[in-house]
Amino acid sequence: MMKELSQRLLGPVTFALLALTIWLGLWVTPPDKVQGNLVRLLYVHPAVAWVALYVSFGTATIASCLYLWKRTRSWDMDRIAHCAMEVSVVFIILTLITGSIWGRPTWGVWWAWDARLTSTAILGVLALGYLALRRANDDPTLRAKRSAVFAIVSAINVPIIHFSVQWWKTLHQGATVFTSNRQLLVHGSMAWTLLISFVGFTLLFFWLLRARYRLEVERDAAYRAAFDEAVSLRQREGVL
Amino acid sequence: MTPSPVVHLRGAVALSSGFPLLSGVDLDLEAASLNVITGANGAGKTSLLRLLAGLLALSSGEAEVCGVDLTNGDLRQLRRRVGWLGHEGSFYADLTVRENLRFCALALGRPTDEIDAVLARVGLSSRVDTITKKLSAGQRRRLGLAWLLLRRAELWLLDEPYASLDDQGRTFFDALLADVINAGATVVLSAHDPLRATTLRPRTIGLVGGRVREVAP
Amino acid sequence: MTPSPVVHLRGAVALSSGFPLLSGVDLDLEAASLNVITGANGAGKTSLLRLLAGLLALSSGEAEVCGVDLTNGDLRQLRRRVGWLGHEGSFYADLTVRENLRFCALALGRPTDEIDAVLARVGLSSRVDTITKKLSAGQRRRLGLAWLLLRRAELWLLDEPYASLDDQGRTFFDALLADVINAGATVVLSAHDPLRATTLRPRTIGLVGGRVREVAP
Amino acid sequence: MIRIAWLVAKKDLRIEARSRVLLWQVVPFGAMALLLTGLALGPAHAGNSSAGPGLFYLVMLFVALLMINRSQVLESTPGTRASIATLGLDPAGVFLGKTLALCVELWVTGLVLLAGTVLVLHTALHGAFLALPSVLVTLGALAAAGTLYGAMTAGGEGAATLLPVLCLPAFAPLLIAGERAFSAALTHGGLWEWWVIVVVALVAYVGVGILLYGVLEES
Amino acid sequence: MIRIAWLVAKKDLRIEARSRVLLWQVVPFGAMALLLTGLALGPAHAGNSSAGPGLFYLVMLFVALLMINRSQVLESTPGTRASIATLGLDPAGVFLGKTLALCVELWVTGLVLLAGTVLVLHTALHGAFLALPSVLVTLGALAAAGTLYGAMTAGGEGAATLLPVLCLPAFAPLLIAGERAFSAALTHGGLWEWWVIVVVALVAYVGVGILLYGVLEES
Ligand code: HEM
Ligand SMILES: Nc1ncnc2c1ncn2[C@@H]1O[C@H](COP(=O)(O)OP(=O)(O)OP(=O)(O)O)[C@@H](O)[C@H]1O
Ligand SMILES: Nc1ncnc2c1ncn2[C@@H]1O[C@H](COP(=O)(O)OP(=O)(O)OP(=O)(O)O)[C@@H](O)[C@H]1O
Ligand SMILES: [Mg+2]
Ligand SMILES: [Mg+2]
Repeated sequence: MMKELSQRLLGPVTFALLALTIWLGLWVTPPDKVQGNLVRLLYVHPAVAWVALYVSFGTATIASCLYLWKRTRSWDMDRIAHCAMEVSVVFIILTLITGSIWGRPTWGVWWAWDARLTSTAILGVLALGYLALRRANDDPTLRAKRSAVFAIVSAINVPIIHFSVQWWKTLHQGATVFTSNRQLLVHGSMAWTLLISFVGFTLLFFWLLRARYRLEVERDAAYRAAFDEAVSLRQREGVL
Repeated sequence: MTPSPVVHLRGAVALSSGFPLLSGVDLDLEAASLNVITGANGAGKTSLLRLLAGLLALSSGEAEVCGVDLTNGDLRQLRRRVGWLGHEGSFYADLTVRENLRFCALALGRPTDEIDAVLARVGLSSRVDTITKKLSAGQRRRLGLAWLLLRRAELWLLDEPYASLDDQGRTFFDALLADVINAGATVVLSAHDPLRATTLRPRTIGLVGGRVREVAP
Repeated sequence: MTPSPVVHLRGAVALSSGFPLLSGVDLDLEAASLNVITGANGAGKTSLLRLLAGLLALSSGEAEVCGVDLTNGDLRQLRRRVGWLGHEGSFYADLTVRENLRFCALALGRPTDEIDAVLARVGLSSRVDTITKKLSAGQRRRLGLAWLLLRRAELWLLDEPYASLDDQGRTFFDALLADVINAGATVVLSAHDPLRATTLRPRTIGLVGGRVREVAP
Repeated sequence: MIRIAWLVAKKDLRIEARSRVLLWQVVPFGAMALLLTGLALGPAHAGNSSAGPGLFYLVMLFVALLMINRSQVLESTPGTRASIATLGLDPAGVFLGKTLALCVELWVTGLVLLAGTVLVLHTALHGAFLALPSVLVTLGALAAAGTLYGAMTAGGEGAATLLPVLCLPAFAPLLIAGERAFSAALTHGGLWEWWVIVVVALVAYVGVGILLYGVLEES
Repeated sequence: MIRIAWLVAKKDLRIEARSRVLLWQVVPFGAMALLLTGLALGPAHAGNSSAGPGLFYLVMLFVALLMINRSQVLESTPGTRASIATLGLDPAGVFLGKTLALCVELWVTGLVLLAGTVLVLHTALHGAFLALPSVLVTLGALAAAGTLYGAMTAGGEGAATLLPVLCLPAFAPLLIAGERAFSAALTHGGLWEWWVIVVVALVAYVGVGILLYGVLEES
């Protein structure tokens, strides 16, 4: 009952929250002293990056672990890992795009040799590599196992990205949102908008994941039908 | 209670990029028996052998080989008990004949001093230090036999073992088969010709379209 | 003057990294004849066929094949007149069966509309669009036959053509051989079994240690 | 000759299209290599836009090595070599065909990487546009040279590792000329000398290939 | 496990020693690549000794890719795969053995290239000497990671090109850390943070390999 309700509500709530973010971000919150109206990207970029790194890549990694662990092994886990990774690619690309858009006016360039930027791009290529690896193997079990290992090994990059700003001390913004002195940096309506954007984009991820997962389930059903047909065709081979 | 069969398949299906190599195989094989798989080209003989060796994944159905369940058993345990001789030359092409056998013997924890005797038995004494990739087709097949001799597997899976062996090689192989079965191993081989040795009483498994059509006797 | 032989070898020696694969072969083969090379494993059958196809370099001795001198003649001219069927699957493993044959037909300037008929003849109609590397061993051999059919070579060099063909395939192949020889081509093949078709009267060339030991009849 | 060239090129490109290796593997590899090369030099060097052309060609070089290797691997499975040899194809045609296919693949990758250079290494868009023709010609020369060297190493011991050793020194002049032509385009400097070099290299390699490819293939 | 590791390493190194690919092909390739990379950047950048560590690691990276590929090709001819699989070797042992063999090969190449860096790129000899331990550890981590990724792509479609795609991003952090450690050694700066990273990477990759290598091999 609860489950069904939340299923039903996921879409509307997601879009309501995103609409709220847009409204708050564009009309309600004030422009920044230093950055002016550019600060409004604060309600998009960090949230998108958060989803890309932690929510989606994290989901893919956890699902991969659960697949590899014998007691929780199931095709669902493999499927979730695959779908989450695909969505992750989308969010990583969005992070790069929104970051670049922000970078152009603030740093004067679209791209800089900054540790966080580079490591984010690397994560993107890893996610693409994951998809390429899946394509390269057609035995489902082997594919599931290999890509799960790859996802787990790739996840090492996530903390590297997070700490890169501290380790390398370069251009990109240091931790602002998730620090103890957060109150000093963002406050009032900005903090609320930020929070809503995080929740909104996180829900967006789950909404996309669910849509992608359903597609995969449909494909599986089609696959099963094709399987039966192929088997009966094969059985008739040479008998005619 | 009868002893459980070495191979037990029910409705076994195996796919390769969507095509069913095996389309529902039902098969039981007893221990210490000789089994010959026959069938037209493309019927699925090689695929069946690969499935039994744990080299091909099972897509649906049940399969148990040497007591190991193919769906969620320990395939490595199974593979250790299986001797495989494929179409293609096996082993490391850049090692010499002796080095290849040494590697296998050490990997299995067997003594290495049998190697020369085994090579003499399969008639490769004159090629001990030849690089494997330089061997002729039949010599490569003989190296495979030498390896099986060292191996002493429980279940022997041989894909067209007679192909490219010369007459003397075939006679030797027939003798080997008889020995092996007497020693209690199970042999499954694929072949296009009827077996030459009449003293062996093989069971013939006829495949058609990825399924067992008939079993005789 | 008698017509010059298709193959004429005198003291032909061929080396592979210092080892003489062939150690002085003397051989003459006439046009429109069927010749079967026999010999123990490693005797040099495959090497002799490769020499005749211009795929193995002659180290010493004389050799003339289809009127082309192997030491300083135009090997490409020779290769164009030769149909080769090797142990291993040939062709591009990533193309489909039909694409492979199309490639060959176009390369030789032959019409491509025969392809389907040829594939039906060798029994590959149901695998026209399968990627070649997925074919079974026997099907790959059949594809080789299909290619030879398109090829219409003067000199056919076949390395163990019967291996891994099923019964029906062998019968078809025997019929094909008879056709080809009647059409005036010369066939040289290696085999470990005596030929099945008794109507063909092959010449048997026995190799031992890289040399011709006996020719019969 | 042209007919055979066309046939061979179509065959190679079809195999490439089927395996999607270019799309999923070579292009990401190139992009990654570009990033990494930038990184290896540290921000100070890489951010500097003058390094763009050099890095671009460096990466193209490695991509080319991968693709030349692939193009030869297609031909060199034991069975394939023998049966294709007995087709007696016109070697000049085979050379042209393989060059053509390789060239198309290099062009596709080159265009993507050029875009990458503009985005990531701050190379001026306008300059990259001006440099495009020289890039295409250089990559063509690379393809011709690569096919030639590929045939030289085919079938030998450890072909995959021998190839780079032979290719790298041969590619060095091309690389330098291409890089200079690219740099000149960026600074609107005198282009033509470097143009002459790459065009001459292209013509020379294609000429040599047409004449001598047959020699390399025959045993 | 150790026994199998030793057996596998010896086998790989014996094949390597027999084919002499390392001596005649990989090392010359590395030297050549070092020169070319220097060239591609133009004298201004390359002569500058600060580029030395970056270039060294960049070239080692490509060398490593070549060698990882070779190390997997040895195992992946169709017949070999099947017969070796039926030996049921302990996967952790196989992983360790292949890593060890690869590591030895990389070390040999690395030492030669380090000398090359000193000679050609004017990197200070003393600094290079100080950096040696960090180089050895980094190359060890590279070997472990490479073996892992090699097994991941083995036998799949277009393994030879998939490998670099998977490896490059994974190697990037290693590359950076190694480069920084090297640079720090040259400037006598604080080394230890980079040391920590490469040592952690080595331990992590070896650990993951021992645990999960078997998963990659089984179907
Ligand atoms: C292509 C360029 C960019 C990329 C790839 C990028 C990437 C990222 C990533 C991956 C994160 C999440 C880090 C984490 O939570 O651990 C992040 C966060 C953030 N980014 Fe960017 N970024 C880019 C440009 C920019 C620019 C130009 C700015 C503003 C000047 C900016 C401001 C921020 C802020 C404020 C955060 C939140 C930081 C935190 O709370 O930890 N980013 N970015
Ligand atoms: N992707 C595919 N599409 C169509 N058919 C396929 C595909 N993959 C495999 N096959 C078919 O599956 C069968 C594999 O059979 P297998 O190799 O087991 O035959 P076999 O009985 O060993 O034959 P042979 O006697 O020729 O060795 C072949 O008929 C092959 O054509
Ligand atoms: N470098 C080498 N050192 C020693 N022997 C070699 C070397 N290279 C090839 N040989 C031998 O040369 C012979 C090649 O023979 P070939 O392949 O022609 O035999 P074949 O008659 O076709 O045998 P089969 O019946 O097994 O196919 C083999 O005996 C092989 O061992
Ligand atoms: Mg078979
Ligand atoms: Mg032979």
